[in-house]
Amino acid sequence: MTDTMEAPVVELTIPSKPEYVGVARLTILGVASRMQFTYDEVEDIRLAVGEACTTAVERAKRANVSDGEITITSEIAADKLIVKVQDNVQCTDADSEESASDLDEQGLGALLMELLVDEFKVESTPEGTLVSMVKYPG
Amino acid sequence: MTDTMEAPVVELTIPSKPEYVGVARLTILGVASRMQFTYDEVEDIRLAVGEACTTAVERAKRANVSDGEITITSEIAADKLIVKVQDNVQCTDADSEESASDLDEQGLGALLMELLVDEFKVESTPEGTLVSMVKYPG
Amino acid sequence: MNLKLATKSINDQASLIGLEGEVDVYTAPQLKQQIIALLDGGVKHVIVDLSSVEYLDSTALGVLIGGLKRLRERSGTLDLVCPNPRIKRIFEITGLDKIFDIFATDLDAIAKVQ
Amino acid sequence: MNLKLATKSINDQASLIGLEGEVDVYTAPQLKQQIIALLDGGVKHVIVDLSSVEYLDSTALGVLIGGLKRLRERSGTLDLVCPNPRIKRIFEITGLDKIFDIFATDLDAIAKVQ
Ligand SMILES: Nc1ncnc2c1ncn2[C@@H]1O[C@H](COP(=O)(O)OP(=O)(O)O)[C@@H](O)[C@H]1O
Ligand SMILES: Nc1ncnc2c1ncn2[C@@H]1O[C@H](COP(=O)(O)OP(=O)(O)O)[C@@H](O)[C@H]1O
Repeated sequence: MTDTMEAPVVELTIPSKPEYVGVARLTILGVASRMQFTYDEVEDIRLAVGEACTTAVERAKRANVSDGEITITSEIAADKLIVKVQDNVQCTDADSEESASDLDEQGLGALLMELLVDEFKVESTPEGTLVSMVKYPG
Repeated sequence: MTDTMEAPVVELTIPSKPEYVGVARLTILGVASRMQFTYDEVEDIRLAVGEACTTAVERAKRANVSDGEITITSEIAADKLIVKVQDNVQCTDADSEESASDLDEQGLGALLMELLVDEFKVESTPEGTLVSMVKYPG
Repeated sequence: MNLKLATKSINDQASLIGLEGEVDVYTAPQLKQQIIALLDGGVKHVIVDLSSVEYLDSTALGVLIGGLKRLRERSGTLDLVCPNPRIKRIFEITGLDKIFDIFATDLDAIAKVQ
Repeated sequence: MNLKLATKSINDQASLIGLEGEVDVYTAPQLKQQIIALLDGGVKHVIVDLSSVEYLDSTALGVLIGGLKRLRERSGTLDLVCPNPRIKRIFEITGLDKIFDIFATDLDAIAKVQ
């Protein structure tokens, strides 16, 4: 999929389980560190991607999906980093609505993503839920 | 691909370029750290996987492949870690034979992989070259 | 990639939980259990020392907010020690630095509950 | 995820290259260029200080072996400073500790070439 004309792509797939979110954070740390981001911006990206994976893990748990997977695709463009976090669980009302016990974490996770990256979007796809984030250096 | 019966799988795809080998090392560090390996064993795995990716990068360079990709698949079994490093460049004579300037690095990389993991195999596949490694804790 | 917890008693009403490592969706449940265990033991003042924390996410914030609520219900407190500006920033950008008392050292936090 | 190089002259025949970070397939070419630059400048004794290296792979070993060969051709030396047991182990398991002089401190290595 990588082409000399296209942006290089790094793709990671992890089980949708709490113990694998740290793997995704390390991978994105490696990707962002190689780019023109400041140390603080790299931290922002690491936290935002961690939050996106965490919401996917919570979504799989709520939907009782045991074979959940999360695919994190990083497009390393010359002037920006685009990260797409795709899972295989459909968005539920809980992702938008204020629902019972998960409220604090859900709300804070989305708030953090909003604050930490320059563009942030959540959408339903045929496969499940897709979180897209864009961060520009500087 | 993950199933409650099967071992959890983490899969990473990177461009076959020197600057991305560090991303693979961070990912495998995350995977191995979550398992029952000692600190030294985790280091061994990190180095062995780094070497496998490095030989893939050298292979793509020799073959003049500009859209090379490396896929690192980690199977986290209860009693062992299986790592498969697959690239899209066919094995050349240089992978086995003693060839000109790359000799030192090639020979040392293969030697290190042999020494650092419990099982190690290089084979040709329809897609390219596959390096398989198995490490047992303890 | 891991979280270590070390809890020490300050007096019969106050305890300090020292955290080291990463507090995330995988490890935050350990912190939650520890806070609940202290509450069950009659502690009213909990200090969570984040000095050696290198990563903290919204799950951790949720556990701390939940702990604060439970402690306030019994007129207690949950305070934080957080000298690391990178970690403190997470509380600042979410506005949570206004609902937690955040101290630079464990001694400052302990002085308040003694 | 990066390599920093700092080269200092010991005398007109000897220089020390201090490395910090990771020496791998991406960064080893920088080390190779630096060794060649010193050779071109007439240096006969090169010390490579690995004290602050946290990762080193076969590409780095290849560059060091290549540098050693080139220096030996002109009756020079390439010695290493390597106090870190984890890095030193890579030289030991490959048997390369027998072809390089490996010192625990930069002072020991410098004493040899002075
Ligand atoms: N800046 C903030 N971002 C997100 N949540 C916040 C923020 N400030 C306060 N909160 C909220 O603080 C609440 C806990 O504080 P509290 O006022 O004691 O409880 P409640 O609002 O449930 O009555 C949590 O529900 C949390 O959502
Ligand atoms: N344990 C080892 N593992 C791999 N290579 C080694 C080892 N020991 C020595 N070498 C070899 O050392 C050589 C450099 O040493 P030297 O004897 O000066 O050169 P050459 O063998 O080319 O004549 C390299 O070609 C390298 O392959």
